[in-house]
Amino acid sequence: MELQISIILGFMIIGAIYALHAKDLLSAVIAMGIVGYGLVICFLLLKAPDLAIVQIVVETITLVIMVAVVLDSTREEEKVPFDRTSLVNTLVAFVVFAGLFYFFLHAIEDLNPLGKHTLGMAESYVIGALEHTGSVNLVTGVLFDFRAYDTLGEAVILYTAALGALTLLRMKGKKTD
Amino acid sequence: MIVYLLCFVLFLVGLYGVITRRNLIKIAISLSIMEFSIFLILVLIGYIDQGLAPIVNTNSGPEIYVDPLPQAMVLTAIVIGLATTAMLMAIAIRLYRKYKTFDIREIKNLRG
Amino acid sequence: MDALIPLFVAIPLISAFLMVIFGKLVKGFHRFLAPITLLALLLLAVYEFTSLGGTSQAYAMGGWTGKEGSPLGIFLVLDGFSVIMLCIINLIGLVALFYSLSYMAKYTAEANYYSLFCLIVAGMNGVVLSGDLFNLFVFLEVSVISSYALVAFGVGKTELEASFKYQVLGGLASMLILLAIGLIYWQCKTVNMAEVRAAFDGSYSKAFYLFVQVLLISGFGLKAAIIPFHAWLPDAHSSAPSPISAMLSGVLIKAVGIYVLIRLFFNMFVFTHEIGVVIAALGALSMVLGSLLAIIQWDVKRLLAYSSISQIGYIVMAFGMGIILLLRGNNEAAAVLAIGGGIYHMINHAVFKGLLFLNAGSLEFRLNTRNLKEMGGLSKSMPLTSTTSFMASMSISGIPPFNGFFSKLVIIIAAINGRFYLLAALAVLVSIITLGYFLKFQRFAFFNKAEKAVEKIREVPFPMATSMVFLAILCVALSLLAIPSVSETVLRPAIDVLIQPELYSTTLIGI
Amino acid sequence: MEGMSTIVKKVSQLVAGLIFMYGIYIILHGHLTPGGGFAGGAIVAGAFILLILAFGSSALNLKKEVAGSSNTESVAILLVVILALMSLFLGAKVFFGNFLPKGEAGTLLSAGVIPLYNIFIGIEVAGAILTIFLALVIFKEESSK
Repeated sequence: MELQISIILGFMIIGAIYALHAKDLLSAVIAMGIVGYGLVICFLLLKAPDLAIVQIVVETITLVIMVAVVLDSTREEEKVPFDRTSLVNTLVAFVVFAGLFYFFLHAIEDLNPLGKHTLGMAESYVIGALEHTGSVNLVTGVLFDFRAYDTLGEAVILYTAALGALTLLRMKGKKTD
Repeated sequence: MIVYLLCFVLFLVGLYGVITRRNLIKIAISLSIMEFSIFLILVLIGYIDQGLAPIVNTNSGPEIYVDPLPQAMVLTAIVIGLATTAMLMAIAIRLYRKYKTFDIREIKNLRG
Repeated sequence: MDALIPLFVAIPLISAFLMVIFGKLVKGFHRFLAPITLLALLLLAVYEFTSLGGTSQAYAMGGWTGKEGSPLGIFLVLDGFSVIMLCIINLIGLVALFYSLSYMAKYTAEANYYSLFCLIVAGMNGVVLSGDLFNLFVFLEVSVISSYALVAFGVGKTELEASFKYQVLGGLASMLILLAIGLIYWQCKTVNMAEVRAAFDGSYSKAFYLFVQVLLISGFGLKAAIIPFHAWLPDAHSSAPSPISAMLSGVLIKAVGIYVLIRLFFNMFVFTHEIGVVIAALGALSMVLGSLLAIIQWDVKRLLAYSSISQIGYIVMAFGMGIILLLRGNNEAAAVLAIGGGIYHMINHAVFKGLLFLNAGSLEFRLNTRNLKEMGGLSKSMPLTSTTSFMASMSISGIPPFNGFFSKLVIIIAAINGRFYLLAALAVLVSIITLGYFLKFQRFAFFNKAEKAVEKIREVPFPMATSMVFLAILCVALSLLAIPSVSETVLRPAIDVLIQPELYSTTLIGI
Repeated sequence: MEGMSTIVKKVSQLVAGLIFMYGIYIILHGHLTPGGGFAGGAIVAGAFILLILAFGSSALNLKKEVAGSSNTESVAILLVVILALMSLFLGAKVFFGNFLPKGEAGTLLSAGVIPLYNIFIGIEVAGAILTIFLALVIFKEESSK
C-alpha cells in the first residue's frame, strides 16, 4: 500500500513541478489535472470512495472553470529574468524548505505510522453509528448527523463563493459609471 | 512514514509556487497543489490496515472500517477549495480584462 | 443548555438567504431586513451577556453529548470571553450597517452587499462560539471568503488587486491552519479543543508540539496581520468600501485572528515559556513597526490601516506578557492586569478604529479623495465628522478622558509590575508616535488651509452622522470600564476563562 | 457564446440526460452508497454545464438562467437551515437533531432527515456551481463586446 501510494505521489510531484514551470498556461492547468486525478486514485486505494467521487467531479469542474478563464487569454507566462537576486531568493527558499522538511520529519517521528491509526473521537462514529443515525454510509452519517453543523458551514461557503462570483463579475461597480 | 514525507514535499512544491510565481493562474494552481497535499495527509492519517471502506455491510458481523472523520473533513475541505478557486478565478479574469495580462508585476498600483 | 446559542449563526444566515431571494422582487427589502437582523443579534448578545453572569455554557449540536470524557459532536461554547466578542462583533456590525445605508447607495447590487455582510457576521459569530477546531476552520472560511468579495465590492482596479493579494495570503494561512488541524488530529485523535488539551496534558513530543504551534502562529498571524505577516492588510483595508474597512479593522482581524490565537494558546495548548516570549515579541514588533510605517502615509485609510497593525501589537503584547506572568506564577495580579488590559484594549480598538474608518469614509464620500494633501479646512463645513474624528484620534493616542488612555495605562502598569521595563517604555513611545500621526491627520484634513473650495461641501447624510456620533459617545462611555467595580462585572468573567484554562475543559466535557 | 458542431450537440443531448439521472441517483442514495449531496449536486451541475457548452447561448438567456440558479440555491440552503431549526421545536429540541424516524437500515427511506439534507444540499451545490460558471461565462461575453 505504502509503495503504490508513494509511486503515485511521485508522479503527482512531477506533475506539480511541471505545472509550475510550464510556459503555456493551458498546459499548466492540465498538468494540475494530473495532480488532482492522481489524488483520486490515492483516495480509491485508501478506501475513501466518497472522496474519490467528489474529487473527480470537483476537479473536472475546476478544470472547466480554469480553462474557461485561460482559453482566450495570451496564455503565455512572461519569463521571470533569472538574475543574481532571484538566485539568492531561490537559494534562501530552498534552505528554508530544507529546514521545514527536517522540522516536519522530527515532528511526525513519534506519531502513528501509516495503517496503525486508532480511533479516538471517531470511535462513536463507527461503532453503533448505524443505530444512532440509520445511515449505512458512515461518512454521510458523520457529515449530515454527527457533524451536520460543519456541513451547513460548508454549504454556506459554496453559497458565499457563488454570491461573491456573481458580485465580482457584474459589469458596473457604481451606478454613476 | 515515507508517504507523509512525500506529501510534505508536495506541500513545499506548492509553497514554492506561491512564493516564486508571478502569474495569477500559476499562483491559484500552487494553492490548489498545497490543498491536495493536505487532503492526502488527512486521508492517510485515517487509514487503518485491513480496514474496509466506511460503508456498513448489514449482512455480516462487525468489521474494521477506516476512520470516517478525516474523510468527512476532507470532503468539507474539497468544497472549500472549490470555493476559493472560484473566487480567485473571478478576480483573475476581471484583472485580465483590465490589464490584458495575468502577470502581477504589471498589475501594481498599490505599494507596500 | 441554552437553546438560543445556535441562533447567533442561524439568524444572519436566514436573513442573508432571504435578501438574495426577495431583494430583486421587493424594493428596499434588504435595506429594511439587514439592520433588523443585526439589531436582533446585538440584543441577543446583550441578553446572553446579562444572563450568563460569569458562568459558561456548552451547547451540543444535534444533541450528541457523548459519553463522559469523550465528546461526540460539535460543541458551541459561550463563556465570558466569547460573549464579549459577540457583543463587539454585532455592535460594530450594526453601526457599520447603518452607515452603509447611505454610503453604499451609489454602488450597484446592493442586495448582494447586505447578504454578504450578514454572511461575514454569521461567520465571525460561528468562529467565536465554536469549541471544535474543524468547525472553527469552516466558519473562519465563511467569514474570510465573504470578506474577499466585500473588499473587491467596488470592482475598481485597486480593489481587485487588493482582494487578490488578500485572497492569496488568506488562502496560504488557511492551508497552514488546516495542516495544523490535521496534525493535531493525528496526535490526539480528536478535534474537540477541550479534549485536545486533555491529550496534551500528558506526554507529547516536543518537536511535534513546536511544529504545530509554529503553524498556528503563522496561520492566525496572517489572519491577524501581526508584523511579519502583515503584507495584505494595508491594501485590503484601505481599498475596501469604508463600512467594510471598519468591519475588517474593527472586528474581523480580532475575531478570526487574535481571538482564536488567544483561545488556542490559553485554553487548548499547555503554556510554554518560549511561546509567551514569541507572542510578546511579535506584538512589540508590530506595535513599533506599524506605528513607524503609519507616519509616512498620506492616504487616510492607509494611515489608519497601519495604525491598526500597531494597535493590534498592543493587544498581542499584553496577552504575551500574560502568558509569561502566569508561568512565573508569583505575580498573578500583574497577569490579571495584562490580560484584562488586552481585552479592554481589544474592545476600545474596535470602537475607535471603527469610528475612524467611518470618518475616513465620510471624507471620501464628500471629497472623492483619500489623499491628505488634497484636503484641509473641513472643520467648518463638516463639523460632526471633524468633532467625532478628533475624539477618536485623541482616544487612540491615549489622551484622557477617552477610553484608549485607560486601556493603554492598564497595559503599561501591568508591564511595569511584571518588570518588563523595555516593553513598557516601547508602549509609551509608540503612544507618543501615535499621537504624532493622528495630529498630522487632524491638521491636514480639518484645520489646514483649504486646497480646494470647501464651502460647497456639506455634512454627511443622517444615517452616517448618527453612526459616527454613536461610536463617539461610546469612546467616552467605555472609559467607565476603568472603574474597578464596573470592570469586575464586565471583564472579570473573560479574564477568569483565560487564567484558569482548566475551567474551559470542565464546562465543555466535564473531565 | 457560440455552440459546437451538430455531432457534439446530439451526443451531449444524449449524454447529459444520463449524467443528470446519475447525479440524482447519487444524491438519493447518499446514505446507502458512496456519494451524497455534494458529489451528486456537482454531477448535476456538470450535466448543465455540458449542455451550455455544447449548445451555446446568448448573454440575455444566460442572464435569465443565472437568476434562476441563484434563486434555486438560495431557497435550497434556506430549507437546510429551516430543517435544522425545525428540530429545535420537534423531537430532541436541538439544532440539527435527527427528528424523523430512522426506518430500517439499508433501505431508501431510512436514516431520518439525512436523505432530506442530501437532497437540499445537492440542489444547493448544483445551483452554486452553475451560478459560478454562468457568472464567468456572462462576464466573458459582455466584456468582450
